[in-house]
Amino acid sequence: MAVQTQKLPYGIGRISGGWLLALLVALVFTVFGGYAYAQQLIYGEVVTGMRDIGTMAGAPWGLYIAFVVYFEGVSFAGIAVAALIRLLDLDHLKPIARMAQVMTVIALILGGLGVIADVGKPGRAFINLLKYARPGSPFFGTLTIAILGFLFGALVYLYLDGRRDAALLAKVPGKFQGFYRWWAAGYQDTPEARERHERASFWLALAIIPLLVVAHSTLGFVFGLQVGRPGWFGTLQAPGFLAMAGVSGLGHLIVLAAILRKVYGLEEQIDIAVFRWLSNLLLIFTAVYVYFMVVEWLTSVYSANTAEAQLLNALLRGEYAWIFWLSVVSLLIPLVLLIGQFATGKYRIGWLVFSGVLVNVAAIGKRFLVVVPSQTHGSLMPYVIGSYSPTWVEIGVVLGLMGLGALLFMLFAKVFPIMEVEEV
Amino acid sequence: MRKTLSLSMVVLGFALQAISYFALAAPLGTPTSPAYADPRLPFAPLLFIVGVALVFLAAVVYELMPDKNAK
Amino acid sequence: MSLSRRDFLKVSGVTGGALVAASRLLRLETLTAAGAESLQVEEKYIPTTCWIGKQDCGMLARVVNGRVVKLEGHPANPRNNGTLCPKGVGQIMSFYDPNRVKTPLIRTNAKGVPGEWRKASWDEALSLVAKKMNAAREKGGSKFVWQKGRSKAKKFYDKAFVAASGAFKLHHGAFCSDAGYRALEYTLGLHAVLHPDFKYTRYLLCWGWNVTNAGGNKFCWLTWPQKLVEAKERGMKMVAIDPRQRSAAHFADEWVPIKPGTDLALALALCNQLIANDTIDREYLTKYTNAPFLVGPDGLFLRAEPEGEEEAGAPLVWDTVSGAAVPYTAEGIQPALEGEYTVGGQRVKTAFELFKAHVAEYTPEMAAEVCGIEAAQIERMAREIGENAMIGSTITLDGHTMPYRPVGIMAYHMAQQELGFQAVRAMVMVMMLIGSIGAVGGQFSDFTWKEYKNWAKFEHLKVQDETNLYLKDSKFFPINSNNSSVVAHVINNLSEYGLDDEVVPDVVILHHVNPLGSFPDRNENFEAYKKIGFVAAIDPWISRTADYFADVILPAATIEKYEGPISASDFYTDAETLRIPPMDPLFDSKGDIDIYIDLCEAAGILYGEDGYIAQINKQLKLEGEYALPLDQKPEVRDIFDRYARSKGLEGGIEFFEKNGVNIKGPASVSKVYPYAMEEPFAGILPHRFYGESLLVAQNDMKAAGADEIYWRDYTPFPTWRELTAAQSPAEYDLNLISYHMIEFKQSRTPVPLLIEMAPKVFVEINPATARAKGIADGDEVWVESHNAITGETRKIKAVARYREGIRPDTVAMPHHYGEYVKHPWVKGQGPSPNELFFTGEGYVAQTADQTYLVRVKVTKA
Amino acid sequence: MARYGMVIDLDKCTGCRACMVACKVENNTPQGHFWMYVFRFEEGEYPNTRTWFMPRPCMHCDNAPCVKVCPVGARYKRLDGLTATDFDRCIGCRYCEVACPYGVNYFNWKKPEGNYYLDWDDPDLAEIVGDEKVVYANPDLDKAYGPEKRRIAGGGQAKGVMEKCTFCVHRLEKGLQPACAAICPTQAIKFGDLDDPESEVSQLLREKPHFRLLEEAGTSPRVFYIGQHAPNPSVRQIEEITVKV
Repeated sequence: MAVQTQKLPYGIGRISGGWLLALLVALVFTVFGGYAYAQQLIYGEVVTGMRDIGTMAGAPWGLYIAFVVYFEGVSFAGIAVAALIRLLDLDHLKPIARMAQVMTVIALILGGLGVIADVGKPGRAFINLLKYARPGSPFFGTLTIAILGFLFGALVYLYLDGRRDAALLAKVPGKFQGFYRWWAAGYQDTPEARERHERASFWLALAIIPLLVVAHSTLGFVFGLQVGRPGWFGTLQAPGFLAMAGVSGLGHLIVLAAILRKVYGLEEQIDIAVFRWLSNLLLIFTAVYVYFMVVEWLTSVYSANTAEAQLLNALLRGEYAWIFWLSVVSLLIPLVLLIGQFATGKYRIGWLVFSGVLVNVAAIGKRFLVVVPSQTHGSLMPYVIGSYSPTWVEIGVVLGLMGLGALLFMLFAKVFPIMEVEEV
Repeated sequence: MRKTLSLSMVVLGFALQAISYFALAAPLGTPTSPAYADPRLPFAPLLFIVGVALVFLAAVVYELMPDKNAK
Repeated sequence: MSLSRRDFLKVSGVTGGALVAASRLLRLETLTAAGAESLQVEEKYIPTTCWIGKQDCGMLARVVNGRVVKLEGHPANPRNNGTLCPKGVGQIMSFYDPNRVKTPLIRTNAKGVPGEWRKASWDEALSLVAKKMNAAREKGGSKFVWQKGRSKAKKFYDKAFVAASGAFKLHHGAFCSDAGYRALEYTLGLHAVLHPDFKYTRYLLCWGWNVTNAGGNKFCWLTWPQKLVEAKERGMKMVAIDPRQRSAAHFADEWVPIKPGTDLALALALCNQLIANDTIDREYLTKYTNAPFLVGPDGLFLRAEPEGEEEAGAPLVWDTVSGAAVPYTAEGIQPALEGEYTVGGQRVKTAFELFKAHVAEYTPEMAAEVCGIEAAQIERMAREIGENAMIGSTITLDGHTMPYRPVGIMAYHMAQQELGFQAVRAMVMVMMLIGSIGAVGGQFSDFTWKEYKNWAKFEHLKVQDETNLYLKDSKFFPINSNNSSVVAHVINNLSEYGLDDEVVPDVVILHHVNPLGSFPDRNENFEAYKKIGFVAAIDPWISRTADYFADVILPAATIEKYEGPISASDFYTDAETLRIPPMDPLFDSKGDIDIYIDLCEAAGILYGEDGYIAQINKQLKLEGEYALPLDQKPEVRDIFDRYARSKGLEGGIEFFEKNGVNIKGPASVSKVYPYAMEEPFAGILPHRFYGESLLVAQNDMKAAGADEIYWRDYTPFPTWRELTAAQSPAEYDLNLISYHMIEFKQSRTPVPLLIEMAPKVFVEINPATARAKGIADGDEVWVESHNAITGETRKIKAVARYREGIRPDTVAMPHHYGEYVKHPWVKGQGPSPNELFFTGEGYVAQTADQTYLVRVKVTKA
Repeated sequence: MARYGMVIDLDKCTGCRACMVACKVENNTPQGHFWMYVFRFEEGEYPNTRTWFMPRPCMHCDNAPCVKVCPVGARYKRLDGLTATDFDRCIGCRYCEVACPYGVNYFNWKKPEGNYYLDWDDPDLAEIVGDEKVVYANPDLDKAYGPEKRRIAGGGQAKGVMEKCTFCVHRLEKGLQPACAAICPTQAIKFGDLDDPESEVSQLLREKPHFRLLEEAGTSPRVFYIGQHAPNPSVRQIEEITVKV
């Protein structure tokens, strides 16, 4: 029997100064985002930098859609890693499974909120999408499969995976005891129960992998099926989105794991082997993505299509060049570092975190470049070349979403173990 | 019983997805008339999501439902 | 007064078969079975006319619950056939514009700076204007000046006011095409400018004029493009002669990118080639012009001994029958067109023989050099003109057999150049050579052949010392277009013209005119207005001039008033219409006629034998039972009611309120074609091919001590000389011309719907020129102009826009930006080219017409 | 049933942009929205330059990318060939706009009532016209149209929804031509039933060579052009309009 005074693991329920400070920062960002969004609600999206294609020479999709795509990409890796751990029995990666799951749930929430931030009629959108959504529209996949379905699946996965921990924690008295009891839902840590969970999660993981491919492909289809926008129409969009999702998600997970390892002193549980695995996975995805990117380039370079050429010019030399080359460099440096670590067999967490941050910079940049230039520079009609730069409202909303993500993660970490508990 | 129920939930969930996607939502194909704008059954997209949810909930049912044999 | 659209169609269906075709044009045919469903709201269609443009297109105002919601084309009006231009549709905003002058305003701050105003009652404002006006009227002369911009509808109430008040009247025409009007008045006796007989023309020279989107020339512009498109479908060929491609260039088979201001040389080169190719209509020249007249060595006609009291005898021609010089009026003679003869011991030549010698130097090569085009292009044009003229052919219309010369010129604003008067004369001479004047398919100008008063006056040009503010009959400008910028120049330099302060106006009434906005040069006008005591403006908006100088602004209504009568003729159909108010004037504005009635009442000149009412009766020919009683203040609607009844229209004004337009039927052949008239050319003969009186005037000017700059262009035949602007230093390497955009042309109205489409002024520049100067498309540039006479320079900043369709040595700027300074949509539009142009010597034509050409340099800002 | 289409004769267009203004007044579209836009083009180098014009309404494509991507069926095809936008259902995702290669969609970025050119709240004007926000408001625009009874006419209907050319559906149902076709001074814009071989538009298409914009995109537009040629990269826009709201 557990002792009454025993502390809950991983700092649950204990509020430290650092945590408070971090929370406060996240809160400030979130509130600022809320304020920015309120401006948009009151005055309309005229407060954003987005404008109509054509005579307004603008881009009707901007930062919001770029970040929706980014957040969904990040969500990929979490559940993918969790599922792979279960499917391939990667036992020593288990310590990061929970945080991967939580990351997925939060990123999906942020992606969903990003869509709400983008649409002109957010209230009506909820009802009309549920009522009228057309399977013919690539948005159907984005909204139903990629966001709602996937979110539900991820929540179920997180829930079932956490039952054992909840049951253990429920034994410790405290203000969350009721919550843990609810979560545990009568879980008894018997071999049968473990066995049952093993089986359930195996099938769940098996089900989630194809869903994941479908979800991210549909996201790619949102762009890839549009004949009218040079730079979008193409078969590589769907697999490209999938690969980029892996890159950004794994990068995120690496950073997250490193932070938690540091904060909670989990050097033992999250050992270098975990990072080696993550590093090699990231290497594979980054390499695949770079390959796709080069293929896409070459195709555009050889294309005689003037709209494509104009677009490519804007990317390589024009007003988007700085984002483009920043992204390329942010991909190539990690690629070199990852290859180096793989070749030498020496894995440094510092370099890995650096790579994780860089690939996310690249991910954000590339998402932006997928969404925006095709609108401003990709007109097949002889309109004036457009321009787009986000306003403080859009940046504020995006920062608010990021703040909210951090906030949710920190709050979760204070009520539930961020790693699987061995024994209480 | 438990297995049957969760399996049937999976089947039902997928079936619901398929039916709502192909039969109850707005028709697929190149839209040429107002008929392509409206679902054949209102809130069919919600049914699709319910279908997705059912599949996942099957796992919850599978895990949480007490085993008759055990009692 | 109002009716639903269905009623309208019913009523107008009765009025004539013209509507069947017309309703097709409006496309009223039912498209769906659902068709004419009844309308739930109270909806009326009130016929009225456009107020923006020049030709007052017929409109139907859709009025819903008492509010005008749309202006559409009136289907039965032959001028616009149910269509409208962007200005016509967009002016709906003028009804509701809260930036209109809402009540009379009286100035509260000093003049010469942007105005501050207080609201006043009509009584207060009118009595103030009346008091100042009467004080100035007492002094006479040019102390009380009245000026109006584009007059809408018949000018009867303007003329009545000028007559009743004795105002000194200034024109706006010297900025428009008056040099062209003077040239035609002088040459053909018609107050008009050049247009073709579109129905039959096979070859059209669109000369410096935008036939599709420009204004002017009798119509605003809707009618011309409609006729152009029909003619193009018929197979008409069109040449655009213009330094810059305008929208008309789209319809042109050939573009002749002529150097600005050199049109005269091109015209004479065409004459040279027509003579060389022997494609000339000798019959017309011999029979109807003074080309066969014998000219002595002094340049004057040989004349018969005067009979009785006559000042001079009839000019002589060489009769080939009798082999002697006889008066051209003699019966049974066959005058020689060409040749040199001995008469009275001296060798004399026919005017035409002199012309041949005159144009001999204007070879295609010489003109190509001057005009900056290809000699081959000139040769080709001359050949095509000659071929298409089909000299000798006839056509029978409505029983009249007439010459068929299907070649014509359209020209209008290009007349406003330094050699404008003579350039237009030269162009007319091209048409005279092929006998196209008044021939079917040929050169037309007015709708009817009505002798203009200047025809007789120009036979003896007055060159005298006594003159007035606009230098009327002076040794400076014996032919004079009454240029108000020259007036400003004179006010600023009185002694140079032998005038004193006596002529400087005390009071000026500006009616829909904005000298500081629309006239060059702006500086000259600004300085002159500083010297004028009292300025009253009648305008719906605060113009630039009113803002800086008006003491009182009287708010005029826009469409919402009775005005007219308005010709609705399209040259081939006779019709008349009126402006009917589709709603009451918004705010405290009034219709123009109401304002004049009230002003005259306040000034005590409304009633009585010479009063305003009497003048209205006179101008509208309201006599007997139709005459307005002279002792009773008239209602404007009643004036038009009497007018309509006097024209025999049942129901009077109600006829127009119901139908909008009174279609009198097709214009008769004997009215349109001078060859079908009882007396050919309505007796305005012989056409002045040789300008003898110009030479006489030149001699008189020299004798009166005028400088060469004034008399040098008074030559019997148009003569090319280098332009004054070309004498600017070489660094001013570009010609600046200005032009009108369809969005603003004659709009005189700040309509945001139009400004939105063309928000900011710009400078069009050829990319090759721009690149050589390091100017990129969209760069800000300085445009600096130079006055070759005074050495003065001026500069403005604007955005450069690349344009392949402009000569590399020429830049162009659109007009009409920023004229209504107080309007929010006008802010930030940028400068006007009028700030760069100069007026006065070297920059006006010999007729005192304004030049829109100056040398500039363009540098990156 | 009639299946409407438009035939625009570029040989007749003078580039006057009357259609643009007529469209705006008829449909009460807010500032900066040009459901009908007229390109003014030039091509070639001096002196071999050509100037020409091309009106651009919505193409009302039969294979409309915008309809295909609309997630909620707010953008739909009517049986008479019109591509309509139900502003009551639109959620403002702007997917139709990014999918359309023609750039004909206009989103209400602002509250439309604050976006009508002038200060209609001016007290003197308000006294006269009441609280009307578009003082020339067309009463036909708020009605429901078609057998499906959906509100699809007019512009400036609500903040955050997409709008575009409707072929003046409210005029069609009264038996009138679209505002642009009715106003065109040279009658370059013809409108009618493409299924009726006797209609003016069908006859024109039989008689004259024609093209459609971005034919290669496979969108099957219902707007046909006669004369000139499809704009290609050598065509340069002059006097272009770029108004941002």
